[in-house]
Amino acid sequence: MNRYQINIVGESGSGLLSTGEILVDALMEAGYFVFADREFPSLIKGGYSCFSLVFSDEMVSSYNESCDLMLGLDKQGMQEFNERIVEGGYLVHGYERLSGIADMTKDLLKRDVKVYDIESRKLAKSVGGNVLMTNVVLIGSLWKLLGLDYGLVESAVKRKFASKPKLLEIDLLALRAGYDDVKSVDKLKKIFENFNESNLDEYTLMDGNKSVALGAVLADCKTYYAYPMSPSSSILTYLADWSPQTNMMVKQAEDEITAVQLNIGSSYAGTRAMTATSGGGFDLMTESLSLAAMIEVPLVLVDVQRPGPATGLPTWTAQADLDLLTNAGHGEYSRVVMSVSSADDGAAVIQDAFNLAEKWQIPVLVMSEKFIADSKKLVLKSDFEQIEIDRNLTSSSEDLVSQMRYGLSENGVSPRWIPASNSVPYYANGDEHFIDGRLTEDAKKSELMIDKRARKVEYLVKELPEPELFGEEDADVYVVGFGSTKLVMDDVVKVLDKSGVRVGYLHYKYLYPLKLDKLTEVYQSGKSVLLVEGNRAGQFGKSIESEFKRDVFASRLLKYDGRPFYLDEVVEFIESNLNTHGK
Amino acid sequence: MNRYQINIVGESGSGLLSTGEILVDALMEAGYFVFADREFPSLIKGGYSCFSLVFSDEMVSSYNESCDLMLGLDKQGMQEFNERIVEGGYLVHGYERLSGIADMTKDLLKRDVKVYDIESRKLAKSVGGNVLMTNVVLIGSLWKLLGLDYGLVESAVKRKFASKPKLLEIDLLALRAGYDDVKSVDKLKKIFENFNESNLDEYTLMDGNKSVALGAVLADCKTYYAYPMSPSSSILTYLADWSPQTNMMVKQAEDEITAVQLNIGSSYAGTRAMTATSGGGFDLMTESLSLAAMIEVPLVLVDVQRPGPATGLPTWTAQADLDLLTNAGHGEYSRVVMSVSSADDGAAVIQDAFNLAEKWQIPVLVMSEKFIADSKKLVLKSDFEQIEIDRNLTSSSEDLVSQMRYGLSENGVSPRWIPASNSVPYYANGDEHFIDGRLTEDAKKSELMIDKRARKVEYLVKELPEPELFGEEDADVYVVGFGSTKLVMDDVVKVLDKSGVRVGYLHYKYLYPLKLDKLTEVYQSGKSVLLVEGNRAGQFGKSIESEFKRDVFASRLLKYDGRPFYLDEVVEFIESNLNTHGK
Amino acid sequence: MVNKKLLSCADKICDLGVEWKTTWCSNCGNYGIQNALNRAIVLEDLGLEDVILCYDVGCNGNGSDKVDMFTVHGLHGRVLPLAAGVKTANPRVKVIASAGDGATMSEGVNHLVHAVRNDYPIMFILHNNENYGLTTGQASATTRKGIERNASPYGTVVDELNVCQFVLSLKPSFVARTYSGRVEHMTDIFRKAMNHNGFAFVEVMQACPTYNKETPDEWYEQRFTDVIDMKDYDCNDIWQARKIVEDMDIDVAMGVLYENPEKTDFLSASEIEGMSFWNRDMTKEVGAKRVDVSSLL
Amino acid sequence: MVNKKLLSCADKICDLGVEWKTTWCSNCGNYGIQNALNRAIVLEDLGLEDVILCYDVGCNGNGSDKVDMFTVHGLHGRVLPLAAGVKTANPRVKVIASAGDGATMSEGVNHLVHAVRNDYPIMFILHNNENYGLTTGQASATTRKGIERNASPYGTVVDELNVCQFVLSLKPSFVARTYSGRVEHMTDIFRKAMNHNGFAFVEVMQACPTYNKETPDEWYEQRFTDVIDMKDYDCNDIWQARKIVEDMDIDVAMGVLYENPEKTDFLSASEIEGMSFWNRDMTKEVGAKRVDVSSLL
Ligand SMILES: Cc1ncc(C[n+]2csc(CCOP(=O)(O)OP(=O)(O)O)c2C)c(N)n1
Ligand SMILES: Cc1ncc(C[n+]2csc(CCOP(=O)(O)OP(=O)(O)O)c2C)c(N)n1
Ligand code: SF4
Ligand code: SF4
Ligand SMILES: [Mg+2]
Ligand SMILES: [Mg+2]
Repeated sequence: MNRYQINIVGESGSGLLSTGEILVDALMEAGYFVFADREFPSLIKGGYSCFSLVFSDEMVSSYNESCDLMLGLDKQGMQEFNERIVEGGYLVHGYERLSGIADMTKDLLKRDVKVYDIESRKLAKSVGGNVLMTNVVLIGSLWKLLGLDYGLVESAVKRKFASKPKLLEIDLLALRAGYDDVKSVDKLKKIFENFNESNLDEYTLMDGNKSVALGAVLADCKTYYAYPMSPSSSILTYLADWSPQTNMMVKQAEDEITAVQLNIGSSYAGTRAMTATSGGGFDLMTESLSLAAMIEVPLVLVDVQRPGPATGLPTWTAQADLDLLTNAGHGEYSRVVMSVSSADDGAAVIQDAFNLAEKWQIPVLVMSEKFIADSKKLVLKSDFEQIEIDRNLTSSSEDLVSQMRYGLSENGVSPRWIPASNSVPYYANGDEHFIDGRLTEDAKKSELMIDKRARKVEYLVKELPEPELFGEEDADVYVVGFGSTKLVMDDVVKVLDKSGVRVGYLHYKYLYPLKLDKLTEVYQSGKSVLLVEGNRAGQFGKSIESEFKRDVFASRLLKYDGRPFYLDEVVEFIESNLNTHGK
Repeated sequence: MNRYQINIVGESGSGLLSTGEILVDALMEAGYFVFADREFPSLIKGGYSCFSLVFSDEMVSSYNESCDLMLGLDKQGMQEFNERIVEGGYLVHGYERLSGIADMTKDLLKRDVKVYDIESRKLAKSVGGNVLMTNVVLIGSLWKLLGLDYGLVESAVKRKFASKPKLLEIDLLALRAGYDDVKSVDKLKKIFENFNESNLDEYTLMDGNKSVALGAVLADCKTYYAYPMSPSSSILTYLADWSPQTNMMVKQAEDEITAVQLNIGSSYAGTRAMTATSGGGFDLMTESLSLAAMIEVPLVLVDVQRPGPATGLPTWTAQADLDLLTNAGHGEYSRVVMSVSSADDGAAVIQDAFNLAEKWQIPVLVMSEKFIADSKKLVLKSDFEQIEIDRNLTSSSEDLVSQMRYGLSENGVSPRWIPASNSVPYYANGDEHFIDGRLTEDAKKSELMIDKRARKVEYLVKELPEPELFGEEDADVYVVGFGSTKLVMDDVVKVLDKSGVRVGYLHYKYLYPLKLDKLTEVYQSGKSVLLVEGNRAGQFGKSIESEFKRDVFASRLLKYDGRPFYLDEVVEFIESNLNTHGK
Repeated sequence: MVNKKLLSCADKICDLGVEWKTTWCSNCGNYGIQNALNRAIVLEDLGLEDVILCYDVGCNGNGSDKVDMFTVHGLHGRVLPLAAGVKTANPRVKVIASAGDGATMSEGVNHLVHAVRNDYPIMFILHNNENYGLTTGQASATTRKGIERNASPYGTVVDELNVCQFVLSLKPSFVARTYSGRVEHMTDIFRKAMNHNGFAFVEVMQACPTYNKETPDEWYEQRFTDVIDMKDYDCNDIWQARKIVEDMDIDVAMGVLYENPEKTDFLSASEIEGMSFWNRDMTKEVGAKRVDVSSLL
Repeated sequence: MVNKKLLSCADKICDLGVEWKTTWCSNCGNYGIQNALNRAIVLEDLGLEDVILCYDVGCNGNGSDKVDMFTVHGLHGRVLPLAAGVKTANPRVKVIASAGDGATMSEGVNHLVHAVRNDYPIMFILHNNENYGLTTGQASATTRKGIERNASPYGTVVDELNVCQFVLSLKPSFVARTYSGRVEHMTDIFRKAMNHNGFAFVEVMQACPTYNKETPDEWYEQRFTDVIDMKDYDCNDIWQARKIVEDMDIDVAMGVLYENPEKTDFLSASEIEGMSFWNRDMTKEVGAKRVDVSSLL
């Protein structure tokens, strides 16, 4: 797997994002697979950001903390991040004053990092541009260093600034000036000689929140109610922007409780509704979760995780809400907890969630993560097709009596019909009730109803698929994980394969209830089974071991510093844990 | 253990409660231990209530669904509940019209139930009383049947109506009329011949919410903030009523989030604060729980449980919020979950909770139950003494620097000083922060702080006592439980002892984190270990088995119909599960 | 889907409870309100397929299963967004929400603020009995200052809120008041509210003989001042409304106190490219045609 | 208690961050507000032991660790009850709470209602930048109708709230308005608010050059109308206040708009048998003397 990582660094708000986007666009045009993510502080401006971009001639979905090449947009960014350049790597920057960076430069030389300082200000001015255009100059210079076709980056810049034709003209001059300014680039060019280009027509670049938003559209979800909260907010933005095409009711509610109540109201009334938030917002929705379970109304909630507690690290990533989602909301009843793994499956997971929620008339809680939400990868367009919709509604009113609505059944599910769609009324009652929804305080009746609602998950689990094994079926070592762990593991499998280590990655999409057959098989293979999980307690590992009633994992890689799993750290973890099982 | 159970039944609001209270008072005066509880619907008036009262010549703390004698205050109540009279038992009622109860009477005769119908209306009128006084007539008749000293019930009635001297006069006449109306009572009288009287001066009758409220006073809690919610509301009522004596700030907040935020504000500022609620209200507080953990402010919350989900059964009981309390509130941090077991230990548990919360600067969540909250038992007055207060505050400002407030320490606890009490400021910051509270987004610093907060519980668990074993140390069978399970188990141990079965009851006061040494010992004895728990999933049992990583319980008695554990069902459960372990 | 066997076994275990009894205290104002609401529904010729009733938790909410209609009984304080969600999904149906003063002015007052602001086209009945009935009579935000209640044994210490003044500060489209002692007046106001195309706010001063001894029906009867009888009263003039609602002690104004015909209701305001949500029935749209997202990729 | 070894090791791992930098966008109105608040505190001669600053979550809240004071930075929307809790425990200290319009008028509007009603003796600064700054510029309840924002790409569709009108409907004791363009005016208003013995509500119209292009400082500068300059303005007259705050477009009234000297603040109102909470310091009372509950058993 040929891969190359560029980190673009600078102060937040310094044009870092558009610089990164232009490069990503141009590299895709060049026929490379790309993966990009951005680290940024919870501030509107100020603080330092780092845009990481990996390109490869295979599908790529992870990155490292360290990069092969760093593009420094300003002094502060470079100073903050320059230690991330690998030995023998490159630094391209436009801080022509060079004052105060002597120490840094010395350090870099020691680590054999080659530094290109571009007179970006001067070059920008020379073509009639201003300070804001130094980034474009730097893109030009970088492109030259990469030794790729100028036309590709030129058209990427054109696409980016198409809406500002006047500026575009100067931008193009600045690009050229940067490009022309770099002369000898042989060494860097060589790196890419064995990178193959691919036809990427079947792919598109996508972040996880967009994938989730598309899932809502594909599920024919008619109403979206949410309150802004990082890192879930862009789902609201996407859906609001699209409303003229989708005719979706997209409503920014006044708070999270309102959002989930609007959702439950619309779902009860008979349409599909979705709401996304993050951990703290989810806390506020938990009483309502319990209501949905009680009146057996389908409820789809998305929790895009960030590190807690409290406000925590709003713009960083985590996988730490699992225990919360599994246990929150008072009372005992059925639910499903699922996780998106990347932009690849976001749309499918959401559609699945809607079908499960309607089929079983339960809350389905979908986890995502800041890392999934914001990172961009190439996805197959064909993965964004509508999956068959299963509403499990009773439409004919013949033979219907009110006592059927919450009637007792083997699997806990009773017929649901749209209120006011016929003349057979029922009570959707948040108080304990019996089969037509009328209040009961009777011991036996109450027990029957609690059983009914709790029983669903016992039947539902039988219909869920086992977790999927990626990589090698007959592996030397197995890794178990969920969510974005899949992103890094997809690359890990390939990388370790090259060093002759066959890795099997068992990916859990359904986190509650748990399917254990495949894992049992894997465990019984006698090979090491490892856990890679983004929280401190190893929540998922614990819930597996608690079901298994034995130790399962030979070792755990737990990370909870707000950063995603880096490729190299997972590779290293696995290498140092080969054959630790039963030996 | 000699015990006798009387059920008083009637429509809610029919004077049932005061009838019960008079009888309880009189029986205590007679020197009997009593236990009383009331089943009632979530309505202000209407619906049927049943007041169960057990008296005994030993400490008693449980009852059965069925009773030895029923006092029927009206037709409806009798019809609803008459099946609860044991074979050979008694029904005393004042429904003199007798119309429409022929079927019932026939049925009762079949079961050898002796019926006394008292012409209560007529008798009441005969002394110048009205319909409302029929209950007093019935009390008189019942008292005669019990064959107890008239003076005892007379003075109980006097105490009850002391504030209404005019009515009292007629009430006393009515009482006498009822008493005199009953002639032959030999059979019933015999039952009590071997009941010994005790001197109860050291005892007082108390319900669990009062005990919890007293705990707050004894802990020198200065502020109580709460929002009314059954079955927690009477804590608010008690504390508000007492405020002239206690000088406590007792504030009914506008909602649960406000209550917990006021609490956190006052606790942060440096005083002690408490808040009680029930499951759904607790859900709403969970985001704030996470804040308290983040800024390391002590937080004491009480959850008086009732069955969910949603509004559920507001006036019934449950032990089903354990998983919720253990996992609610986003983020990973330390907490303690404890449970009150009865009015006996409510005050002590609350004081303990405050000391733990302040010592470790964490949330301490205290569970109670509707059954504990409302049932009345005799408690030792001496159990209501102040326990030493441990605030763990740093008072001297010498050598203090801001960076100490959240400084890293072995056990995760840092010095806490009262804000604005000196000139060494710090930031109590809900965003991730470093040691002086200033925001950080650094990976290493964030990890250190998450570790610091999560580590507390790992140290704290070492200081907690093992669960206490009640009953027989060297038993034939062991039962594990928490909360009100202790109430019934106290009686079960005595009852089974009589049949030669030695029962050991391992009572967990601390439910999270778990202490397992004593349980291991019990488990290794080779005797049956049984679980008695008031929820469907067996939450506590699961959490024990998940820590143990093996099956522990030979059998489980799980109840989740809103009713407390009845004495006879637990006895039967244990009898049918003797020696099931390892065989 | 329903297991007939289990259904019939349940049948045996316990009666199906098709009969019900009302469970309010005698002389509770909720009887009158329920009566008036039923009358209004009948008089407006609305049937089972035309109405969804949404209830909060409180004494009033205990009526949710005592009426032959489709009803939903949500959480304490949350009925307004629940009802707005129902209406949005199915605008064809009249949505009528009810809640107590505890729910409306305390636990869920944020929802009242934004329901008025959004002008959700639903009717809302506030049962204002000036206390928390169902939890045994604690003070609410409308309990007049100084009155003793459960948990305020020495009298409440802060000012009560003036509900109508509050709503009038939020640019409402319809504000009315009535009281539980006059079924006819309530019926009339409810009918007007049902026909209002926006958020129809109706405050009913409700008798609670069990806990509110201070302002029973007779108290309001004595102070009842119908604005319809006031010659110069212009219910489109917000300043007149603001002035008149200030008095909650001497002449308590009743009737439709304010109406703003200019306000655009939420469903109209949310139209997408000229297509109003009023013409949609989103309960039927799900899965009705295949969704193509290629233009969004 | 602090492990010196770990402390110093942390010291090495990462600098202690004693230096800080402000993190607002350039020309953000928060700079001016912070400046004015600092000045007011200094001019009132208040030191470290006299003030506790309470912050909500939002751009403004990001200032919580950029000031040399005791501060607490709570949850989004929840600063008011948090601050009231602080004040109750320690009445000696001035408690100053700050929050954005998103926090105040949406997520936590219930708290505003009841903070006014209870008249908690704290000062409150509402940073009204007419959008959700920190979450990248979504509309708030004060974003004027029709304006485009993140997640309202075709313009908001419902009426904005008039904050002061809202507060005035709640029987407030102190209502003031200023804007972030005039540090002196803000300083002056803040000082008045600090000296008010009750809930001192101050709305600051705050510039947010990044997301709010519609009403920058200049916009308010042009419309600035100080009530102090109006001859007949009586700030004890609620009706004048209600009238004047209605205009948010042409002449935007600033200054102390309303004051009610009759209102009793929460701590005074809560006195127990004549003993005011103002004379208490509950932070010191805990454990100060042995509690005897025998009379309560
Ligand atoms: C989250 C939550 N908090 C508290 C309660 C308890 N509760 C039930 S009804 C009610 C208030 C009743 O007052 P109101 O809304 O005025 O209705 P009323 O009974 O007076 O008609 C409360 C506090 C609850 N069910 N849920
Ligand atoms: C419970 C919860 N919901 C949502 C958020 C996300 N959030 C942070 S600040 C904010 C609103 C910011 O708007 P405002 O209060 O006006 O402050 P500003 O940033 O404009 O100063 C939101 C929605 C959160 N932190 N917590
Ligand atoms: S308590 Fe009051 S509101 Fe509730 S049912 Fe009784 S009279 Fe009606
Ligand atoms: S987004 Fe607006 S409010 Fe936030 S810091 Fe920038 S200018 Fe200030
Ligand atoms: Mg009420
Ligand atoms: Mg704002």
